[in-house]
Amino acid sequence: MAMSKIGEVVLEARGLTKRFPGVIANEDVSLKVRSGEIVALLGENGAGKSTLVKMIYGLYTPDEGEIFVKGERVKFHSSRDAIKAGIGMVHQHFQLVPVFTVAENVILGDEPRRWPFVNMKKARDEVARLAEQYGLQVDVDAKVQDIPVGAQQRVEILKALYRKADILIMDEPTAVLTPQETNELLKVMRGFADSGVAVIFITHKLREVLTVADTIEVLRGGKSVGTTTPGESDQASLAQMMVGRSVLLTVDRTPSKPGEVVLDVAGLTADNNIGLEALRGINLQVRAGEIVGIAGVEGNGQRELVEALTGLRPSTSEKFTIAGLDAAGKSPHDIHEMGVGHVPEDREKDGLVGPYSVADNLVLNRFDEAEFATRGVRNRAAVATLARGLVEQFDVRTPSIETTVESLSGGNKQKVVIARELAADPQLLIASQPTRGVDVGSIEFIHSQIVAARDRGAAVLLVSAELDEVLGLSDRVQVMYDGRLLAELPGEEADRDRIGRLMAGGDA
Amino acid sequence: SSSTDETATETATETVAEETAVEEEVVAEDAAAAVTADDSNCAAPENYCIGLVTDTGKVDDKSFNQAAWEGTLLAAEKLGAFTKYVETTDPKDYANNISQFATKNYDTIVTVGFLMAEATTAAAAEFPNVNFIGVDQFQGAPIPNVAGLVFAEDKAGYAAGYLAGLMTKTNKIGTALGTDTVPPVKLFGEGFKKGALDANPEAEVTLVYHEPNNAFNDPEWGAAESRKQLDQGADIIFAAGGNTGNGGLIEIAKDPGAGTTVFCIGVDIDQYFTVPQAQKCLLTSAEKKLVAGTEELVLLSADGALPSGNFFGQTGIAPFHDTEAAVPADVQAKLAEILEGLQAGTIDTGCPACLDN
Amino acid sequence: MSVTDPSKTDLGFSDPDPQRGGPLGRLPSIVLPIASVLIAFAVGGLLIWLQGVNPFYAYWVMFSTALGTPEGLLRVMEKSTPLILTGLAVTVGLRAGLFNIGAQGQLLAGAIGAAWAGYAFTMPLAFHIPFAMAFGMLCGAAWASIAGVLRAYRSVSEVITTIMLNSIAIALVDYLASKPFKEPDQPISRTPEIAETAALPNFGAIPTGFVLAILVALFFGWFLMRTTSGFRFNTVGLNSNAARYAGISVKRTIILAMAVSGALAGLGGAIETLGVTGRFEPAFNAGLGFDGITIALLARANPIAAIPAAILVGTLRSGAAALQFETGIEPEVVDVILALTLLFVAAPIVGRFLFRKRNIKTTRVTSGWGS
Amino acid sequence: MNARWAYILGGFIIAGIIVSYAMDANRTESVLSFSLRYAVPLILAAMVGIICERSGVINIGIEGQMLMSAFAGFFGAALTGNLIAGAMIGVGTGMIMGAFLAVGSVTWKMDQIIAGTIINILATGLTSFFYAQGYVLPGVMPTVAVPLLKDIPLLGPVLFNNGLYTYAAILIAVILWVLLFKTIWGLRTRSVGEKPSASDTSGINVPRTRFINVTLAGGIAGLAGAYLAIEAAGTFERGFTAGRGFTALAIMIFGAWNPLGAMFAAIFFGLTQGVASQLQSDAVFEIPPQFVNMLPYVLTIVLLAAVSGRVSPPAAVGKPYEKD
Ligand SMILES: Nc1ncnc2c1ncn2[C@@H]1O[C@H](COP(=O)(O)OP(=O)(O)OP(=O)(O)O)[C@@H](O)[C@H]1O
Ligand SMILES: Nc1ncnc2c1ncn2[C@@H]1O[C@H](COP(=O)(O)OP(=O)(O)OP(=O)(O)O)[C@@H](O)[C@H]1O
Ligand SMILES: [Mg+2]
Ligand SMILES: [Mg+2]
Repeated sequence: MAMSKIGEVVLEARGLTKRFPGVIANEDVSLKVRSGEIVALLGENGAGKSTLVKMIYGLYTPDEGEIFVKGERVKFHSSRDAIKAGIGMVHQHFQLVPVFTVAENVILGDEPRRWPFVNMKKARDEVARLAEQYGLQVDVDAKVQDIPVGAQQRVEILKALYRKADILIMDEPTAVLTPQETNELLKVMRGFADSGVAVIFITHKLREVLTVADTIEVLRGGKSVGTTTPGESDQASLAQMMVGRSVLLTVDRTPSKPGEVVLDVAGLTADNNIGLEALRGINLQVRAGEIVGIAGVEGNGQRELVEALTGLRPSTSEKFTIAGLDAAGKSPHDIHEMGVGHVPEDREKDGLVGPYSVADNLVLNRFDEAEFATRGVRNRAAVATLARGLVEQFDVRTPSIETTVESLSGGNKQKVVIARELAADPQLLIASQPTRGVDVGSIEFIHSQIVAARDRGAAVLLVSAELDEVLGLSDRVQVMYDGRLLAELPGEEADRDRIGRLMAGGDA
Repeated sequence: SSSTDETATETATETVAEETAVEEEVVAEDAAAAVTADDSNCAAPENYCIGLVTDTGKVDDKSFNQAAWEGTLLAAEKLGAFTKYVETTDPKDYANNISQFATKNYDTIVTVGFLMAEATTAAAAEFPNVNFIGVDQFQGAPIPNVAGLVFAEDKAGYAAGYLAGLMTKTNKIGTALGTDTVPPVKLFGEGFKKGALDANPEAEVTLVYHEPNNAFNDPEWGAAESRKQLDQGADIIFAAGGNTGNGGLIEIAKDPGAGTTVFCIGVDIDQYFTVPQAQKCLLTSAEKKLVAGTEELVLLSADGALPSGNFFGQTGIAPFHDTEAAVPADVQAKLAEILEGLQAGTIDTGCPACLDN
Repeated sequence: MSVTDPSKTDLGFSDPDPQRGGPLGRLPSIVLPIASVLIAFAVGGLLIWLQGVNPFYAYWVMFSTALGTPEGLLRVMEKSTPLILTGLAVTVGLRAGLFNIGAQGQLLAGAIGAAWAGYAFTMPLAFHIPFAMAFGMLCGAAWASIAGVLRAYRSVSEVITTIMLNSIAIALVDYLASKPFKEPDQPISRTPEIAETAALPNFGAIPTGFVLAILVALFFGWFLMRTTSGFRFNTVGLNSNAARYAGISVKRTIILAMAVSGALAGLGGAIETLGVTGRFEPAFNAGLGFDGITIALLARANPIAAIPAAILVGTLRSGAAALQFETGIEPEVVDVILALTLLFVAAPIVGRFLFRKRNIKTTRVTSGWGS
Repeated sequence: MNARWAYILGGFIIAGIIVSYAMDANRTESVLSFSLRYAVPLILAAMVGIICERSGVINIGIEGQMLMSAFAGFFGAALTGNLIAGAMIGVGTGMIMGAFLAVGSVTWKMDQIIAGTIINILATGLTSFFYAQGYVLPGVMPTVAVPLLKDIPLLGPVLFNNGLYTYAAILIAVILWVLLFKTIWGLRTRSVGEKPSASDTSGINVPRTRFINVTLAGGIAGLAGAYLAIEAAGTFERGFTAGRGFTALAIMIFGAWNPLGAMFAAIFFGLTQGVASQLQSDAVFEIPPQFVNMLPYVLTIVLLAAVSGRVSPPAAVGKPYEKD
């Protein structure tokens, strides 16, 4: 890319090592970033990417190694020091206060003041001006909890810009963005670099890396495994570097053989959390042996749809049957009993009980079934047997089935959820963002498992903001916009442009 | 924090709590040289030992536990006896606390509070050689080795109420009382009301009881309630209910009219000494002469003349102290007459029938 | 075993080194509380010494009278019984993410309920005891359920409602004992004595109630670890969102947990009435519910650990009277010792000192306002 | 509490007060004075809860903090012979108790409810153990009437003729509201209580913020204790805080963690107490006093059930902050 603008080395890490109880998260990792350069950090889940940048941002103290900023050796005691040194960071998990407004979030920690008061007017003006300048559209007075994730991501970036960062770290900023939003963000990022900012960019999406990065650093198991550039590499070679073996990047699947209608919904309506109509009459059918994908920008009712279908949210409908049985008004427990598996979009919050063992999480919704309990007493041996089998089958990387699930990496947590839902051999699988934040190796695996479930005759409803995922897996695709399902396209014919337009609310 | 010092015992005859400001002493043993040194050999005839078990609460509660202990100390000094106390923290320990003394061959055991009546009776049966004095414990069928020290609280209340009825200028008389589920409190309250109305049929007397939770240990409520009634025109308030009432007394004493136009009345013992902050407004206290009664019974017991059954202690009202000048002579005269009538039993206080409403 | 052992993971004692395996790895969970108790006693001893009394003598008096004589043992057992049960009541709530401050009110409800069932009916012993006990539990459960239902359906914090319900319960039982249930012809507010057929007998020298309380604690240890219902409690307590997604009815679980918690406190009250006091008398049950909070926290919400914790509290409270009798030290010293024990068990200081490790993970027992 | 409900309820109460004032001015004034007076320690204690919880720390030890400070304040005043010195000793003791909670919950990352419970037990034990009788306050704090304002009908005698503590309580509530919602300290404090990791990454020192706030809040608990001993009761007695620290927590929640909301909630609670005792003294109905006395508690539960479900505590409250 535009190599010409790249200047001096502004950030250098030498031989950084960081150990956590039982893991070496980083071992002798070195990194150089120049002004105007975008360095992409690649690596599997748990490779140590976040740890590396957290040390640079002063959140962790390295056990060994040194960090230099603009040629000077620095020792940060907190992020405050890093901010002072001109480093900004956009975090993998949003670091925003949900009940604060956008402006309040941006200025937090560096408030314009009219002592001792916060000069709120100045704050709002300043944030609005910044947003304008960098083309990051936000409503400064909206509460962060009320705005879509894409906008929250922009707030995160504004926070860093507001602090005048000339070294900007972005940890998986695109994980929750739609394709359009991602493209916008990549452009903004390029703009930063062109104006002299040094950018460290972490992502699992190889396409993005190849589009925007100047230099690519790959980590594996906490160690540097090499540096390359987009010119010298392609998706396959990068994936190989990360995982240490070759990875299938497209889903390998045969044409579907749809059977009986399993999920049959007509005229489904439901409200969102603040009482506004979120589903405006959904008509949807999913047959056994097919994958129906729902594409759409997040916040158009996907969450409510999935919750209504799984009994978690009250809804009204003209028709709502699962395998011919009436499912309207049933509890989540009843719906599960009807043979429905559900992969919730937020695995940490909704899908898992952190302090429970892997084994218990693997039976979280089946613990009281006859197989795992007799007259109300749990059969722990049966649970253990199942867990051992699933850990093996789904390649969950865990020290043991007794390990608490909160200590696993994101990808492995996701595998636990997928394993649990597929192990019950569901008639209908509802999978919401099944590969969010998961590395390429695990994505490959999860995708193959979903296809395998389809091939065993399960009806699959796939909801994803990841267009590649929807297109790659689905036999039929529907686009969700503003509480409605717009058009139905057979998987093969669906093309990105057309779907992109539909997602944005345009005509097909 | 027992309050047992030689100096205290000497002067405690009238001033129940004078000695309370004295340094704390760890062990509740009387240090006077004349008395038995310890309780290791209470069985010996020359060693006289007196034990006291408090009701839940402390021996320095400025109330009945303390008064009973003062009386015991006075008697012990006269007898050259050894004495100590145990404080009950859980009512279920009554029996055990009593038997700690009994098994050590104490000669007389004072148990304080009507809740301990049953435990006392049971212990009396188990230890027939020990004499028991049950303070505030009404005896149904007399037991040879138990004397119940009881008081007609309604009479003390009546007298105090009568005085209030004569003294009020606003014809409004208030009260801030502990909970009415404790009979002595109710007797004081109802007697007070009857007395006030008998003296002054025009008067308005309000009875306000604290909720049972923390009834005797909420001085802030006592203060706030008293203040409220003062604001509503009451000029004499009967604050009766342990620390709750004491809070009321202290609050009333803060009033600019305290001692001239506004008065307070204490309860149980002469609160001129137990709540010195209230001296300014304290007209009198509706007294049950616990100290004297306990002392007398302990002495009788040591004399081998324990009066089994009920022993009626004196009730009455405490001296006016600082407010003497504010009480006209005719009021004082009338009051003396009433006290005589009460003593003679010619005055109907409406109680104990009053307990039933 | 495979299934999460809650005492090991979320609610165990501070474990100085989670990586360390084998029998030594579990050692600290026993060593730590014992060390904590000892240090608390040492500090308490200082207090005693400052009052001019030999602390060794003081403790010897305390323990020899509490544990060294048959009557002392009996009293310790009697005192520990309601404490085990209120400790369990608070524990069960904590496990389901509820902070039940209302064990006191629930215990009172159970105590007066059992008293009424005990005196107002005549029936054979084989029925009367279970009936009175069950009725007491029901009263406790019903009283707690008010808080449970309000929490489940109206999102009212159970912390507030149980505080308020305590005050209401105290006033209510006071009314009942002084008016409708009052024993006639005597001045004290109390119910008549329960029928002989309702009185809990002793197992030789051991009170039936004590045995019962221990069995109940063991049962709840098993219940929370091994049963499906216990699993529901734990799941709702640890992550109510995930519980909902997994098909557990959170509302139902909350109400059930609160009712069970109340029933346990109610049982504590019932045993007090049927086994110790023989009637209901308002003053006789003071403070038991609040000690339950201390015990649950000392036991780190582990039902089985509630047994030794309650016995410790019971022993100290029981020995306090002898302490004062023999040495003049005031019984409040027990509160100081308890507070210090709790401090040393919960704070990482003792562990750090004992195991010379900096990274002691302190564990959380409670979950904020249960939301 | 839901704002609409608060307005409706407030409207009813004000209407009731006006009607009652028209019927009997003196009685209304005295009941309202009672309410305010009863509310003072509750307001102060609720502010302690609000500061701590807004910073992410549960303070269930307010009761113990008040008791300890009341003890120190009372004996401080009695021994120094100076009421102001006593109050300052009380506040200082409160801050020490606050620091204790801060060390436990912030530095040691202990379970916060355990840390608070320890304070409560310790305070009960120590103040009882070292209690001594026979000490008397050296005097009485003056009542300060605000010129002019005190002559407003109804409001004047109730609001503008009080002791210093009462003005302090109201002032602290108002100032705390401004501090929390308008100042830099407030913004940072709230962020620490809602999402400490966001504060941390914004360069705010989470443990330090929590430590300082919890310690300072202890000072307010100290003021509440000093008020109880030095002004309200004029004495110290064992356990005489009588559960007010717990009631204050309920009031804090009732007031939706908002200082002004909590102040009104406390006054409302005081009002129910005042009305309850007035019903008794007027003896208009033949209800057993126990039932009248239940009124404040029952009413609080009923009202919360009617209006709740809209407020939630600061998101991070109760959770020790660990960098992840
Ligand atoms: N605070 C912590 N305590 C203990 N272990 C940690 C901590 N943070 C990270 N680790 C471990 O360190 C390793 C590296 O984690 P890190 O978060 O850096 O991975 P990552 O490359 O960012 O992964 P992902 O792609 O999932 O974000 C993992 O094994 C992780 O479990
Ligand atoms: N809290 C709850 N949430 C959801 N479902 C529940 C809950 N409690 C019980 N159930 C379900 O209700 C049915 C009957 O309830 P019951 O209390 O008898 O269950 P149980 O006996 O504890 O469990 P099991 O059915 O495993 O023996 C069961 O199907 C059980 O799974
Ligand atoms: Mg990461
Ligand atoms: Mg069953």
